[in-house]
Amino acid sequence: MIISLVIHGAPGTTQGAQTALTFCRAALAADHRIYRVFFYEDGVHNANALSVWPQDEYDLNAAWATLVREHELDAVVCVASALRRGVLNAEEASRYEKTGVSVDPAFDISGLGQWVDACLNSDRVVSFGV
Amino acid sequence: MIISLVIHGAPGTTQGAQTALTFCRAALAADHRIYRVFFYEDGVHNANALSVWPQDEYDLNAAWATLVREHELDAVVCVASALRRGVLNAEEASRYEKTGVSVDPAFDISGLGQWVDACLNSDRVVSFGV
Amino acid sequence: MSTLHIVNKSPFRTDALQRCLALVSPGDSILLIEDGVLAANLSTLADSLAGRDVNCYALSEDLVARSVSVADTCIWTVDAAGFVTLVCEHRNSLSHG
Amino acid sequence: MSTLHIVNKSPFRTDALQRCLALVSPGDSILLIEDGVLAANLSTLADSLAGRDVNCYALSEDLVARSVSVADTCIWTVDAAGFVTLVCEHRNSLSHG
Amino acid sequence: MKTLTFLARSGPYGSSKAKALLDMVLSAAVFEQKIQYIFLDDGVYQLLAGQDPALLAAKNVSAALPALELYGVDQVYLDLDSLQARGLSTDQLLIPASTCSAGDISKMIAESDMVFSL
Amino acid sequence: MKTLTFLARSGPYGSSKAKALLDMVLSAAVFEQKIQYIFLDDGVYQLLAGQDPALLAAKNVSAALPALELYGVDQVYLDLDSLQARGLSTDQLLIPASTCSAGDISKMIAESDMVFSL
Repeated sequence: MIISLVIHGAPGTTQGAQTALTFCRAALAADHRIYRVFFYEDGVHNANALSVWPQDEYDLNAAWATLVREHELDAVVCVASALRRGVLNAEEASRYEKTGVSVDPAFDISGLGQWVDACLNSDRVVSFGV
Repeated sequence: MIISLVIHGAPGTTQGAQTALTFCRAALAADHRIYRVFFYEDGVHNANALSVWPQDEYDLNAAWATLVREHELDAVVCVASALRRGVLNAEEASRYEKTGVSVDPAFDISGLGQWVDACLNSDRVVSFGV
Repeated sequence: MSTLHIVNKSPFRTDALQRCLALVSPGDSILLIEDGVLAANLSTLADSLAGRDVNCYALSEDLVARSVSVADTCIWTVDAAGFVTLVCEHRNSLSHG
Repeated sequence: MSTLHIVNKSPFRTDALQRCLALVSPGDSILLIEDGVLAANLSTLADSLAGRDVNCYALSEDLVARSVSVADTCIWTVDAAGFVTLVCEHRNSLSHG
Repeated sequence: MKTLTFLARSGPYGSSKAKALLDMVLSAAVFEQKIQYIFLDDGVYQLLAGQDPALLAAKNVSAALPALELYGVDQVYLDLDSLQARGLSTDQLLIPASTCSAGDISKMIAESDMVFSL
Repeated sequence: MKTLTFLARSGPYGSSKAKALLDMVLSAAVFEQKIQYIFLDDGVYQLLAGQDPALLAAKNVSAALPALELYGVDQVYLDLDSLQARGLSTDQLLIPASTCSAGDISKMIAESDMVFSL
């Protein structure tokens, strides 16, 4: 089946992002196709490349970035959610004269249209961290 | 009186950070002394200097930074909370080889000891966004 | 020697107000803020407080924002300055998570 | 043509499970995940489901993490792979906020 | 065309959820999908007339409601039980919404391709 | 020395709240304050023996509990009503905790300089 995920929760603060990661891996292991992972609201923090996790804790940011790269997933961060949360790519950091780039390049930054497109092209859309 | 604040919520996602800001202004207007504002857990996002708010929305990040500067408030971001959320100063960004500095320099980054110290030296400690 | 109980959650979605009511002592006060003010137009809240020597307040900024009115004369409205005063008038405050 | 209702909140702190139960149709399923699994050892949940043609599941990873056991034989445990299967077997899913 | 159902269950200013769901609804409307926008639980407070969040430095979430029809969002429902449980009545609402019951909502969910709840 | 009371009311893995409050307790203990650590509501689940969050890639929140006394946190209480409402009993707990009632908690709150609840 063709499945998309919408992730609303920040890593660590609530469990939703971790549940989504486990679900995503299980879906890939069962040979389903992940059409898109859409990070919305606080979910955009999963794409933050500046996060530094303690050595003895699981780095959920790194885990997402690795999964996205290994499976060449279409991982999209909602631009409206990301800007107000300081999750920026190089272009935005430069446009708004900010002191750093914070999004992991494994993730694209785009609009809610990408979420609608995921709804239209997926058999199932599952929301996490609501 | 001597009052300290503990802020648990991210700006925008929940209302707590805005309530705290209004409370802080009212306390200053009533000539109370704000000993410290301690940003914990998701509250550290209030100190994120990379945030870009839409033109027609209230920029709570800028409002905090302005209030802290104008009143020379002791505003402390919990280091353990901040690191895993990608809120970094120049020193940390360099140490962990990250692509940007994200904390507004109006805020200090330090440990929970600063929160204990606030408890010991304040008449009242009020928590927001729990 | 009393506590200001701060409730910021809707009484319809979570147990925060109910748990607060289980922990208030005579002489304590309750302040409803944020979605907590949705309790202000419940007559059942006034019933729960009757005869308990507990004052109840609701933050006016949050009431006005939500277009919620206060049902009962036993609930006072305060603004941010009043919130600060309440914090000072009580020995401690408890933000109910 | 049925719905997978996903509940991730504690039944003791929020109304998420209760509201889910108000919206399930015959043929739907409920999946308890995260703090939602705290409902799995409530005999009242089994009572609410009796005779309604609604299957109820709990995510085993979350049960094991919390050391919570399943009270009733009418609640099945599934792992992440089972979660994926449930999503595929139902027409849509509803994550109750 | 797909049928997308949105359950608005949160009060308007305590969190960004009301606004986040509204943005999803408006985006789906641009793509001309069949939309069912249902206000229930604390979501019914989003419909109250007279909201004024200026002192919260927040935008009025209800301001967009009258424009929903222009966006093609014409199936707007209100759970009557939720309204009454909160001591509110339909004449306090900013826009007309068809009242519905939990049973009606269950049916709309069953007929949807996707459901989103915030 | 101040009296700080901590109300642990959240389950252990659904959010970071349990860990965040524990870190506050341990920090206050380092400064040798008088600490009252009270588990109530869903917080009683933090005390359950046999937790194993390995599959959630999370650290075991209960692992620090046996060390509390070493940190000088010896006033650990458990709300018996919360435990019983969840169908649990004291013999399922990892550490001994003095049971208390809502009335006892009210008294401890009244005698505190500051109270924190997560």
